[in-house]
Amino acid sequence: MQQLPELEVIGSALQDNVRRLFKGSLAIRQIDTGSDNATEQELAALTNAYYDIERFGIHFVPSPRHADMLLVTGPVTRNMAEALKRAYDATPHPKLVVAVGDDAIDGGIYKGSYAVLDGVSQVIPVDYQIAGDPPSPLVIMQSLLAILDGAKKAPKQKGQS
Amino acid sequence: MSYLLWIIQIMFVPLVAPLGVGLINSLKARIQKRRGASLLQPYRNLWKLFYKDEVISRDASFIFRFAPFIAMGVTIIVGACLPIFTSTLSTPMSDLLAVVYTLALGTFFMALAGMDSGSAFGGSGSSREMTISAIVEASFISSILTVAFLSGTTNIAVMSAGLSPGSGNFLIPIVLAFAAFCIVLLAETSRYPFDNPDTHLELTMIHESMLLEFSGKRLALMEWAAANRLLIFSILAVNLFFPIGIAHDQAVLSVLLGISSTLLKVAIVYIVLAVLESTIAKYRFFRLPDLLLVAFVLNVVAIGLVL
Amino acid sequence: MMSALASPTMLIAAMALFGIGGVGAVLLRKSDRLANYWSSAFALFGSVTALVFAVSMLASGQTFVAQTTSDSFPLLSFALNIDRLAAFFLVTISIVTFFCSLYGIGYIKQYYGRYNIGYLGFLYNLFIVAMLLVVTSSNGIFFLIVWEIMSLASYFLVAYDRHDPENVKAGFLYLVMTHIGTAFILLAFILLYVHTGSFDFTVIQAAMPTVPAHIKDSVFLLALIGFGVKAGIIPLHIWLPAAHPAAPSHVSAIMSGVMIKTGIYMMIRLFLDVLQPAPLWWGIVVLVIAVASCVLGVLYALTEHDIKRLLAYHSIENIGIILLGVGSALVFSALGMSGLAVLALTAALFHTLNHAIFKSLLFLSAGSVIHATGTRNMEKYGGLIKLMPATGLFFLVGSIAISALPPLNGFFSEWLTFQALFQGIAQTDFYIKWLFIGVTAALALTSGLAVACFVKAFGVTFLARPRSQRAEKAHEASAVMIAGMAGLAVLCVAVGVGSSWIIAQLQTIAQGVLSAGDHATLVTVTSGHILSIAEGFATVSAPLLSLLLIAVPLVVWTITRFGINRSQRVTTGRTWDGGTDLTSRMEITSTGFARSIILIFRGLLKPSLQHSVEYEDAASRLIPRSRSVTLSVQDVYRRYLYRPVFIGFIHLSHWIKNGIQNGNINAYILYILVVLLVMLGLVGVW
Amino acid sequence: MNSPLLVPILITVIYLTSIYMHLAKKNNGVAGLYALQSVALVLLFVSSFLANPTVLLFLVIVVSIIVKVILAPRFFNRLVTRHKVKFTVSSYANTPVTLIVIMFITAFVNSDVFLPITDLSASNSTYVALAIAAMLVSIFLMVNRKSALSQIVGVLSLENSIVAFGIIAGLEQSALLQLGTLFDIFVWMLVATVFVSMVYRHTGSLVVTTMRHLKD
Repeated sequence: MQQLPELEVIGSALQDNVRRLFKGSLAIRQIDTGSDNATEQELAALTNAYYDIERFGIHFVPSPRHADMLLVTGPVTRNMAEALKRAYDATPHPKLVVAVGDDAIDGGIYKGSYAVLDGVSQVIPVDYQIAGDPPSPLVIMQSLLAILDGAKKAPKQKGQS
Repeated sequence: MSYLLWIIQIMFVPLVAPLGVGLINSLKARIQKRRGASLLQPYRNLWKLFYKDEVISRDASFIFRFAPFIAMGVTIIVGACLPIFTSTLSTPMSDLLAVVYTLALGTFFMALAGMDSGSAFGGSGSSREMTISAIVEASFISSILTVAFLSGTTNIAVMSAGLSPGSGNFLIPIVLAFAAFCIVLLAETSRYPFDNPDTHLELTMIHESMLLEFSGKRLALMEWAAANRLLIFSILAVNLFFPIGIAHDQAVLSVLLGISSTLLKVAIVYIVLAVLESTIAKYRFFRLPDLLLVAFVLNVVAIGLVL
Repeated sequence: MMSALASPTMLIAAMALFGIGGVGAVLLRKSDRLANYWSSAFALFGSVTALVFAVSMLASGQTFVAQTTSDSFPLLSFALNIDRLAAFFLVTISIVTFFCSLYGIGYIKQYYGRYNIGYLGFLYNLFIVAMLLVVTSSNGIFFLIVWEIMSLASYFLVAYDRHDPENVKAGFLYLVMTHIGTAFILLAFILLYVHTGSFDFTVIQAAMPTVPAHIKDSVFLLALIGFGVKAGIIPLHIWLPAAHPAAPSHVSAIMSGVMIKTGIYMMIRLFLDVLQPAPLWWGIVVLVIAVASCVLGVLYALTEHDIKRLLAYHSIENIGIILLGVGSALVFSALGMSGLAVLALTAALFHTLNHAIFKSLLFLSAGSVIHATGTRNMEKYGGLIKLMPATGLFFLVGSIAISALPPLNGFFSEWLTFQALFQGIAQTDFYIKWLFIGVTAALALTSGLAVACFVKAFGVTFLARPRSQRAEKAHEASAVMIAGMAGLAVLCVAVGVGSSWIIAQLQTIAQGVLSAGDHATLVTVTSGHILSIAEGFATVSAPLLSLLLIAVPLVVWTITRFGINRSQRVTTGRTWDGGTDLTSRMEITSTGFARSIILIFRGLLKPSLQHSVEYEDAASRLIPRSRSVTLSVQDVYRRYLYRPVFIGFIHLSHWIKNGIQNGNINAYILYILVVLLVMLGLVGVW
Repeated sequence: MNSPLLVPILITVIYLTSIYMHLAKKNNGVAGLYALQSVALVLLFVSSFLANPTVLLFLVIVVSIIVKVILAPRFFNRLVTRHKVKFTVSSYANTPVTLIVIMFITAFVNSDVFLPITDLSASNSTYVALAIAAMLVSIFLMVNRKSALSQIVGVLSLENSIVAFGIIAGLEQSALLQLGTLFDIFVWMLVATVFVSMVYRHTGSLVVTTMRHLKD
């Protein structure tokens, strides 16, 4: 219960940013490009009763077409590279790409393996990164806050680059 | 006054519908011991989607491009025909069959749009949606028909005027038909136990899997239309079968009473829906016809008792 | 002016034009092009002339009777009686033949050099003339002659594409079934002749009070079977899904659009006009058959993946819907509710007109698709709307109309049928009321399934990506073909918007048929073209409905496009495929689409699902080479009705060959003895 | 019809002979019975002649005696001896069943059903019925017997019964017609001889079931 105030503080700041940048609604499509599922567990924890990220206006969606933000996990296996590229293309602007976890940033413990492409940025332009192996839900939320703070300019232009 | 009423009548469904979705989601979150998103979250979602770009499949045709407008337009038309707060605003559009088939027109284009992009999900979603809506139509028509016979008109806008609320003879057929209509409501609006509106698994989706290809404004319209649909069916459920509080004249006070009673009754429906969705499991697809058969039998008995 | 147009000269002129077209086509058969243009052009002129004649007949409200009797053959007379009902059917036929002939000009080109075009033109014109005469004849013998000409001409047209053995088989089935029907009709007329002494409809009608009830009942059953075969009611329908697809598409359109309606016409003529008053059970029988036809027809349509067979099954369904009206009219008139009878008959007539329009539109557009892709198998279509947008649009219009969705014509006739049934529930007593409740539910189920079926038909054919190489190379239909389809599509919209006016006209016709006066007016058209049934029990306004359904989506579009976020950019990309390449095999197929409905109704359809896997390594069965799933539907009628009859016939003939005709003189003499005894006995009884 | 006792006796004889033809075990016996039947028929003619003597009728009587009483039975006996088919009189139904069927036919003919026919001669309707019964029994002989010879006899017996029926029912039959019939029988016998001989040569038997092989 120690963290609760912190969570609330981060959350309400996050909510403000979501309001400002995404009109109060941030839709996230999570893409697993060959992850070991550790990061997925942490992301899934975001929606549980404790973190309840939904109350801040953030929700997960079933299709990249509906998404504002792609959360990519995993080191991008060769088989998933094309899928990731297509998911990126399928997401309408404005969109943000966030690589979650060390694997996604540069391959992590899989770095250099012949089976992976060492990080999301090798395939699609990554806007932000969230480090950790895996990052805890609170870390993810903090990072999201930082990301949205950083993306003060209209994300649309960023996406259009 | 009449113009004002008409404006309320037309705007009511599209404006209130997202709130209803917010209410259900919020209640469900509460039941899951979460706080959940705010009641206004659906409005924010829609607003954001309107300001997003769109990606449309290169395989899709004009059907895909126009289906959202038709789906939305249909719910606006039907919404304006409902007995929302008064039984005095009648149009020739409010005919029972016209309403049912106009809604079916929306489903028709939505299902076509689902198939249009050639995605495997969209196609199977269309197939399931059409299966359910095909076999639910008989129950839909006949449950409202029960009330139509009681009130002597098939015009749903003025139907409640013909019902005398106090008479007990009508109670049993009305309750039976209402029970049947509730099943129809769940089926037509893709709620539990027919469909899971929150699912992210394509294989279990019915309605949502048709929407997977939509983005931006068109997605907003489709989701809005789905919310409208839910509200339309809820209003039908409460104001046809239990028209308590509905205004039979255009006096300010009775209109206000009508609006507030409708809001209250619809809220009850939404609360029940939320509880239902939190407590029961989705049915296996091929068990659904049994449920619809139950609705159908209830209707037949109800009509039989009316006359 | 009007009376000049309504004169019989016009009808004779129309017949003559068809005749010139037919004979000229034969004379010009050496040149495919000339024969085609000649026969189609004269068919067009003939249709226009017949249309003008019939419309002016309707407008002037007169009845035209012509009769030629010869002394040597007193029974055989060329007898025409064109009252409003006949004129209405003339209108329906000539509208459809007009657009089909127009379409035919382009469609026939694919037969150049392969078949004799002159022969086609001759049969085509003959077929139309025979149909026109069928609905105008008023003498049993003359009727049977033109009926037979119609059947034979259509048989030859069904078997026209004779290089495909399937078509020849279909033609044979059609020939057999239609002649079984004709035999029953013949029996019915003979029975009437025996008891009334005439084949003339008016004489028969006048003599009706003297005919005993059991004879009337027998005539009813015989005529129901006989005309039911032509109309395609279940279970006499089996020729229809085989024959309609086999014919050239513009002929399929005429067969499905209007030829099967001649059966309906004769049912209306006999049951509601000539044989009146009718007992209650006639109507109940017709209603039961109608329910079976419409529900099973649409279910079988759902199982089809041959586009023309699908449409043919929908004809069965729609015949069922029309017969719902006819059956209700019979029930109401037997109960003495003439107003309701008029309402029900009006619904039946309106649906007849509408079905003629949208079904021929659908057959014509299906014809363009087949022309462009070379196959009738819907699983090989896909994505055609981008390659043939006009055809796709017309098929969409037809689909909306046949699914009874507003604001097109199909909705309004189904609406009217529903109203007749609603009134049946409201105003009849206990048992009949329950019947009507069941019938209403059946109609609602039918229309729901029809929507699903046309989502399937349109979606699988025109949407998504092409599923075969032929479909990728499909091309738009030629200009005349598009013109033919466009005309019918416009009619779908126009008849829908103007439905209140048309219904009012049809009500007059129905009143004439049922000899009901103006007091029996249940449908009223109030100001603003609002249709009102039974003093406001149900009201609908076709123009308003059409206007709203077009305007509101447009307003929504305008607001979302220009009102909000005007700077939005729309890009096209690939379909979201989850990373795997989408092949055409991942799209939903026709079979897959209907699978769940088929399984829900498995008790009725008796589907058989077969999985078969072929393995690369037969021993260990680890690596499959191919997997296939076959979902087929048993033909219940062939299996449980026709096959036993057929086997019975074979046994009978075996028995005749080996048992009766056994070469034993004793046996032959025994037959003589038995017959002698029976005959003597009969002499004694009489 | 001047002798009230004679006609009943004669018609009974005709009827009984047609029954006995069913029971006879030898072909010669059948031929003999036919001869007896023909005698009875001739006597019927005679009684008719006494009542109404005409030259033609006399001629009929003479020719009848020649053809029916003498020629036909002899011809039969010759056929039987030539083809050695003395005992080939097997029948489909056994004797009791045969008798039951005959009984049924007789009862049927005597029932109300036949009233309109038997009323042709109201005074002796019983005898008319008996003549009809004889006709039907003769046809049944053809049905029941397997041998082709019995069928020939059956036809002849049938012809006898019809003539008897005509006389008793008082139907005017021209004597010329009678002569024609007799001539017909004569020709028929000749043809039958050739036919039976040919069949016999082919199949070695006169049992009609074996003629099935002749079917195409």
